[in-house]
This record gives sequence, structure tokens and C-alpha cells, in this order.
Amino acid sequence: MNYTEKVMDHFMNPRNVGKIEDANAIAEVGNPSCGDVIKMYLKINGEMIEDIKFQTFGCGAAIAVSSQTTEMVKGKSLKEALDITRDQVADELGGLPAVKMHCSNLAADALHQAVKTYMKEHGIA
Amino acid sequence: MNYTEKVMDHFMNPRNVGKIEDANAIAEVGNPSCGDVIKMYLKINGEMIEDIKFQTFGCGAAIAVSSQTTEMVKGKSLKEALDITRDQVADELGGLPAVKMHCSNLAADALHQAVKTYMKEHGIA
Amino acid sequence: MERIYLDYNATTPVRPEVRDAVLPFLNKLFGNPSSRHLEGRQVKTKIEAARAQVAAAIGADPERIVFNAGATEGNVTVLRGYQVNYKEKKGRNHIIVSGVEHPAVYDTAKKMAGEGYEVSFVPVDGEGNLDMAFLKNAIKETTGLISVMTVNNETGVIYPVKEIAKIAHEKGILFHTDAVQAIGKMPFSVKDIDADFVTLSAHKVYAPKGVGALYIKKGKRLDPLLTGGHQENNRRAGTENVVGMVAMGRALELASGEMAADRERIGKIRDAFEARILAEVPHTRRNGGADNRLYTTSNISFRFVEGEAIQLKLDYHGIAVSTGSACSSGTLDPSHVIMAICNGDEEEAHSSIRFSFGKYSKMEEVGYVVDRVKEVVAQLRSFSPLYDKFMNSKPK
Amino acid sequence: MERIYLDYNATTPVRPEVRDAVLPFLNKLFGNPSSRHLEGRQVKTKIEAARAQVAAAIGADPERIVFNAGATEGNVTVLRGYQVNYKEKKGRNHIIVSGVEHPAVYDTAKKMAGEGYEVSFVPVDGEGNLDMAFLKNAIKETTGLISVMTVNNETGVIYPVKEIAKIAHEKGILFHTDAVQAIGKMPFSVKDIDADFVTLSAHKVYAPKGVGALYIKKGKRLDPLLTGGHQENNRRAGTENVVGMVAMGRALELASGEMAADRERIGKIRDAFEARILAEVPHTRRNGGADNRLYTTSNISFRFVEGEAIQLKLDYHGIAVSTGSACSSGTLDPSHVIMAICNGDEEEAHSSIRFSFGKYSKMEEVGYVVDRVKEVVAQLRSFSPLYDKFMNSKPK
Ligand SMILES: Cc1ncc(COP(=O)(O)O)c(C=O)c1O
Ligand SMILES: Cc1ncc(COP(=O)(O)O)c(C=O)c1O
Repeated sequence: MNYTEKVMDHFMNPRNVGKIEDANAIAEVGNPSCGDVIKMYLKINGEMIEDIKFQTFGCGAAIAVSSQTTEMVKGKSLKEALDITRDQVADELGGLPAVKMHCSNLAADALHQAVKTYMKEHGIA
Repeated sequence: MNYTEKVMDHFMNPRNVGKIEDANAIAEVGNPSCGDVIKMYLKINGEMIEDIKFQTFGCGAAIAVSSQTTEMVKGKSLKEALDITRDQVADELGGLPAVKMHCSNLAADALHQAVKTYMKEHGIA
Repeated sequence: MERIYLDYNATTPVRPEVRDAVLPFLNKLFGNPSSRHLEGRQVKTKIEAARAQVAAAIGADPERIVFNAGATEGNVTVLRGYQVNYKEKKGRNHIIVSGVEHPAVYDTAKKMAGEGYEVSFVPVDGEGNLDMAFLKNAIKETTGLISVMTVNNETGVIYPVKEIAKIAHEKGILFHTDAVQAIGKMPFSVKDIDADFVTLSAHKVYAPKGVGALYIKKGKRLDPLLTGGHQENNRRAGTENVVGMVAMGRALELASGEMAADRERIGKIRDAFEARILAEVPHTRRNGGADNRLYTTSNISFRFVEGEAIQLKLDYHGIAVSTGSACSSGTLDPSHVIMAICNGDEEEAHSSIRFSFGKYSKMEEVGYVVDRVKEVVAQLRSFSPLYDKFMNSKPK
Repeated sequence: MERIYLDYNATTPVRPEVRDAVLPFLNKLFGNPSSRHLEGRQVKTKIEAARAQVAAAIGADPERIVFNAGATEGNVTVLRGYQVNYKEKKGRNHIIVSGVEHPAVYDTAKKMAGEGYEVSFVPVDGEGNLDMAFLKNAIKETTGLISVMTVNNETGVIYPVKEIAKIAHEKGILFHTDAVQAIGKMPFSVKDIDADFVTLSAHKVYAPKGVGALYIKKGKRLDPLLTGGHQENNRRAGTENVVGMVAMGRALELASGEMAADRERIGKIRDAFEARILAEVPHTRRNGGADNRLYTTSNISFRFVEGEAIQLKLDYHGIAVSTGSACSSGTLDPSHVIMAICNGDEEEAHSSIRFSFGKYSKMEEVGYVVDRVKEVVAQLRSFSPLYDKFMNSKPK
């Protein structure tokens, strides 16, 4: 089981880690007993994701995928964020070991959940 | 499966090989389909085995055992010949591989058969 | 920088003396040990010498040793083949194994449970010790085999195999122990324990991977897994792994002579390391009781962070450790062993790291390793949602 | 004097290039390939490269190759594990194997016959060729597997495996071939033959003993014999024999490139030897037809004398040959293969010697070997009671 260089880079130097104190969209997915918990904090302004940070409990892939996802959506619109799929994240990272593909699901899931909740709360269709 | 030096010596330089043209006791034991046939030719004078030769079709052990047996009985009495056991022959050779112990049976068997037939024919008890 | 290898329970380097012992077999000594010609006989003599070396290391007679491809094969052979010893063959289909066995026993037993066998798994407590009352109660008319490892590969916990052998034999039941992690590291005598079957592996004692041995007590038998040729006295068919056998023999011979000194030296390093980690890294837990544990192993859960992440970062810093056992690395489930010991707290199970020490471990390395562990765990906790939650829930 | 080794079908020396390839794995490259740290990943990469080399040698995709402890394990795994491919699992318990298979197939099949399986053994004619009509007639509703070797280890006879695979597949039956003696010596493509399972061994192609591989066609499965860890993609548990795998890969890579030249050179030596023996030693018989036979092997019966005696004397004169196969050497029964070919004439079967040629065979050796064979056979006949009888029964 080998990680790509890009996975290792994101894992060793994760981008956008931590919390956003005044986040207006937050979502947590996963479960400690599965070994992965990803929590996303978003600062949304109108249709735009102005800032995004994450906290992750999980394996190297889970951390890299979280970091990669935040990079892909920062400054993007909500619609663009919803279009990002788990496979795209994995592709951006140069692929993930087969056994780890479920970890990448989690980050996109957390992002989508945060955005959808925000849209619902703000009546955005 | 290792043969002792003595087995190898008897195998490479078998004593008393061949036929005795004027033998007065002959016996053959074994069977080509078992892989071993031993034929003993004896020249008996009164109670004494004056000469003994053998022909053997068989493995190294069968040949060594045949040779060893002839050495052990040449010049011995009929009674002494009957006392020789397969185990004695094997012991004289410094032992035989377990899987080969049946070959040593054959030579003593051939000897005993020849001697017994002779004694019967000559009314020796 | 030299790397620091702390994964001796997963596998060990081939030591130079063992390498030297096998080189002739990669060269002139190439005969098939079953061949009757000189080339074959020369090699046959050498594998018999290796057999004697392995036998000596466990106090057995050489003819009781069957070489094979490793402890997985040994364990499967015992589990699949023990019933041949019983008259009521098919009736003795209940086996008792500990809940902390290596997958070669644990998963095999689970599989057998779906194939007409009945299996009881004996649980362990929070220190990794076996529930002996459970074990005794599990025994019934149909029990044919009890299998409990000598030393656990993930925690180093030592099991009372002599006592269990006695319990088994009192009820006329066969006893097997997987002694892979014990052999060459602590005194071990098949006669003292009175085991019926013992499995060994070479690659944990500085010999190559892919070779092992099985001890079968006199008068006992196993239905062979590999059938065909007459090798190993009709107990295991297949052309012999000559290089592996010679290596295993030499390695165990060396290990027996060095055991006491190793124990002293390596034990000190492990203890120094463990004491500092537990004292200097908050929210840690040792998996396995302090006593009753082999000096080779330190298994620690670092709460709020996931084991693989720690492992990867330490690897980056030149330190090789493991999460769970190497064999489990194809799955994402936490080790059933650590799960058992954590009483089902999966988060703690996911947070465990095994540090295992061996011949080339040095006291001087402890400081560097402890510093990196502290650093890495702190980094990972800094963005762990679980740690964040924990800290915020604490009364200020 | 240098010894003359003519027992390449029993086993081969490790060639220097293969030895060089494995030395790093007896040294710095010692990680467990299942470990995620650098030590493990480095080794994992190398065993995957070895897998690709083995795959290339038989025209397979690398992920179709499962490494194991040799062809005995491979053969037993196929025979014991094929039924998992059928819905009517238990119903597909009839297997068809040739009467000249290696004991790992032949004896295993015999054993299975006593355990709820039904087995048909396909006979051969006096040239060693399979009775194809028998094979076709043996097929029935419950047939689940046909297993016929590619090249016989005792005679060198080549079997029409492509044709048999087709017959099997037309009836929806799985086909397995033991290709141990073919691999690296003649062109062999799993795609061309369309085999479902193929067993290979390393030690016949100048790599060490105790390692082999199993090809499993895409979409087909085998119930694993060894269970536990997740190695080999869950198809064969147990820490990998890294040295063996790397060696096997390198050896097959080399063999593929040298096959054509070897065939030419070694074939000439075998032919020259055989022609002289048959012409100059009276009362001999070649076991195996002249055509349809691999260039490596010459199996001759020397009437009126027993094979082991010839072998021992040749050994004394520095020549290594064999009677039957090395695996059979624990018994005294004549090889079932030679028995089959001798039409049950056990005397001729007991009189057979296998001369097998390989990479280090030299044309210059032929003269010495033929002279010693003539001398030894004559010596042994001089006191053979069977020869005496034969000579005296001849009309003068
Ligand atoms: C306790 C224990 N049993 C069995 C095994 C399996 O041994 P092998 O890799 O030789 O199959 C191992 C290690 O891999 C082990 O630690
Ligand atoms: C045709 C054939 N099949 C199987 C085997 C057994 O292979 P291994 O010794 O690797 O188990 C051999 C040789 O030993 C062989 O010649």
C-alpha cells in the first residue's frame, strides 16, 4: 500500500487545518469506531466559500483528502463545491490505495453536508 | 538414506559373486516385480559349507547383504548357517536404512532355504 | 541518518551469521535432499543438522520437528489436521482458541466455524490476560483442541501455556501453542509445557521469511496439509526449502546462546522507552499488563489520534513501527487483539502503536524516538476533532 | 574430478545471477512486505516486480500470480480448492487426472478418492501418451476438474494441454496443468492454452527450493489452503518468502531469454547421449516416445539390473542420475509413471534410470558417462540371476 507523493505532501503539511471560530457552516462525518472523523468549518459569504478549515482524526489518507478538499473549494461557489466528488479528490491526489477509497468519501461528504445545510438554512435552492 | 561404508564396500566390491557350477544346494528368493531377486549357490561337504556364491538383481543393499551373507557362512557348518539372522547380517554391515531392512531378509532367507532343502534331501536333522 | 527499526515483532533482518550459513546452499550445495546421489546426501545431512538445532532450541527430539513454510502453515495444519488423533474423529469438532491469537489461528478458526466446526474464543481482560474460568467452562465432550499462543505478537503478553496444557490433558484434549514470538527470546521447553503441537517461524529470529517448523509430540499425528512426496517423514510433502531450514537452524542455535544477555539488554531499552512515553505523552494507555509481558514489546494507545497517521509520520522521521500486526494491514479494521484488550473501545484500538525491540536496538535511540513521538502526537492532536472536543469538555 | 550432474529434473543449482539478485534481501532489504513503513514498502515493490517477471514468463497478468511454497502446495491448493467455482459445489466432486502426474497430484487425488471425491486416472500407452478417448469418456455431469501436467518429470513426454483445456471447457469443466517441468524450457502461454490454473516451481529453473507460484485465471477462484493474513491479495496467507520470490522472478526472466539457445544446445547433448546408450548398451528401452518429448530428459530401462544399483555405481564414478523421481525416494515401489509406461512390467520399471540435462551439461561429458553406464550395467549384469536366466534360455 503506497501513498502518492502528493498524498504524503498533504499529509505531512496539511493545508487549512484547525477551526474557524466564526464559521457559518459546520459538518462532521465519520465515527471514531471506524477510525475516521472529519469535521469541516466553512465561512460562506453569499454564494462563495471564503474560507474553509478542517479537523481530522484518521489515517494518512483521511488527512490528505481533507486537506486536498479544502484547497479545491476555497474561493469557489457553493454550486462548484457540491460538484466536487470523492473521485475527483482522489484523482487530484494522484490516486489512493484501493483499501483507502472510503476515506476520501468522507471529506467530500463533510463538505457537501455543510454546504447543503447552509443552503437549506439560507433558503438557497 | 545413507549406506554405511561397509555396505558401500560390499556393494562396490561384492565378494563371492557368480555361480558354482557343481553346487549341491541352490535357492532363489524374491521376485523381479518387487525389485529384488537373490539366488544362492552352495557347495556343501558333509556338515560344512565349503563354498558359496550368489547372483543378485536388486538395489545396493540387496547386493551388499548378499555379499556379506556369503562371507559370514563360508567355511561354517550348516547349523551355524541356520543360526544367522537377517538382523545379524544388517548389524555386520553397520546397519541398513530402515526402508531397506526387507532386502537383508532376502539373503538370509535364500541361505536358509538352500540349507534346509539340502538337509531334507540328505536326511540331516 | 540511519533508520531506527522498532518493528522486530513483524520481522527481523537476517543476521550475518545466518547469511553466511546459507551462502553455500546458493552455490555448490544445491542437491535435492531426497536424491540418493552425493549432491542429495550432502544436503540431506545439512537439513538434518538444522532439524537438530531447531529441536534443541525447544528441548525436543529432532524427529519430532517438521519443517514447513512458516507459522501460518503450521497453525493451519494443526487446526485442520488434529482430528486424526481421535477415534471419534468427526465428533471432536469443538476447538477452543484465545481471542488474541494471530490471524492464522483466529481467522482460520472463524472460517472453520462456518464449516461444521464449533469454536469458542476465550476473552481477555484489560491487561490482556486470558479469562481462565471461561476457558475451563468452555470445555465439553466434543472438544478436540485447545490452542493458546505463548506470547502475543501485538502486546507481548505471556500466556500460562503450561497450565492450559494441563487443563487440556486432564480432559484428554490436545493442546497447541503458537510459540512464534517466544522462541529464541525466552526459555521454552516442549517437555516442560507438555504441548502436543507447537508452531515456530524463522523470520522473527533473524532468519529469512517463508520457513517455519512444527513440533509434533511423540505418538501424536496431524493429517498433512501438503500431500505428494515423502519429504519430512511423510508429514509434509514438497521439495524442502533448504536455505530456509539451514538458516532457521543456525538462527535458533545462536538465539539460544544469547537469550539471557538479549533479555537483559533489550528489556532495559524497552522499559526506558515505555516509562518515558507514558510519563511524557499525556492521554496514553499501555495495552498489556506491566508484568507477564515479554521484554520485546511496548504497545501504546495515543488517544485522539489514529495509529496509521502516527506510524506514517514516524516513518518520515526514520522510525519504523507498526499499527496492529503486519498481516492485518490489508484491512482497515482495528486489530482484534487490541480491540479485545480495549474492551471494545474502538477509538483506543485505532490509536495503538506497537513498538517492538530487538537485537539491533540501541539505548541511544530512545531519546530521539521519544522526542519524535511527542512531536508527532502533538501535531496530530492539534487538528484532531476528538482532542478538541475532549479539551473543550474539560472543566476549566 | 568434477562431478557430472544429470539430475536437473530433480532440482537445479541456483545460478549466479539469481544469487546476486537475492543477496540484498539477506541484508539491508529485510522488511515485511505487509508493513507500511519504508522497510516494508521497499520490499513490497520488489516482490511485485518479481510477480511481474513470473507473469511475463507465462504470458499472464501479474495480479493472476499467487506465490507459494512450491508446486506441491500449488497442486494441492487446486485439487482441494477448485469446487468453490461451482454453484453445485459439493456436486462437482469428480476429478480426472492423468496416470502419470507427479505425486503431489497423483497421491493427493488418491487420498481424495477416500474422502468423498471420485477420481478417474487416465492411462498412457507404451510411449507415455495419454489415452484421449478414455479421458473424453471419463467426463460426466459431476466432473469439476481435469488436471494433466504439461511435461512429465520422469520421461519428458509432452501432453496436449491446449487440446485438453478445450475439451474441458466445452463441458464447462475447469482445467489445471502442472507446468513445473515445462516452464523456462519451452514456450508456454496461459492465454494460448487457456488454462484455469497452472502450477510452477522455482527450483527447476535455477532458483532456490521451497518457492513456487500458482496462476489463477481471471474470474476463477480457489479456496485458500493457508488462511490468516491478507497476503497475496487474500489468496495465500503467511509472511512472504521474499528471497524465494525475488529469485524465482529473476530466474524465469533469464530463462525466457535463453530458452531457444538452451533448447538447441541441451537437446543436442541429450540426443547424442541417448543415441549412443541405445546403440551401445544391449537390452535397453527408452521410456517415452522419441517425439513429443522435451529435450531435457532421457529415461532408459536397463533390463536385468535394478535402477538404484546403477545409480549408486554411477554416483561413485562422479555421475548424478536418478531412479524415478526424487520425491518417491522414501518408498521402494517403482515409480507409478514408469510402471504405467512399461504396461505393468515391474522388472523394467525397476530397471529405469532418468538422465536429465540442463544449463551446465556439456557435450564433452557424454563420452565419459556412456562409458561408465556401459561398464556399470555390464558389471551388474555379470551377477544378475535374471540376466543369467535370459542368456541361458536363448537359442545358442
Ligand atoms: C504469533 C504469530 N503467529 C504466527 C505468525 C505467522 O507466521 P508466518 O509469517 O511465518 O506465517 C506470526 C507472524 O507473522 C506471529 O507473530
Ligand atoms: C512435475 C512436477 N510437479 C510438482 C513437483 C513438486 O514441486 P515442489 O518440489 O516445488 O513442491 C515437481 C518436482 O519436484 C515436478 O517435477
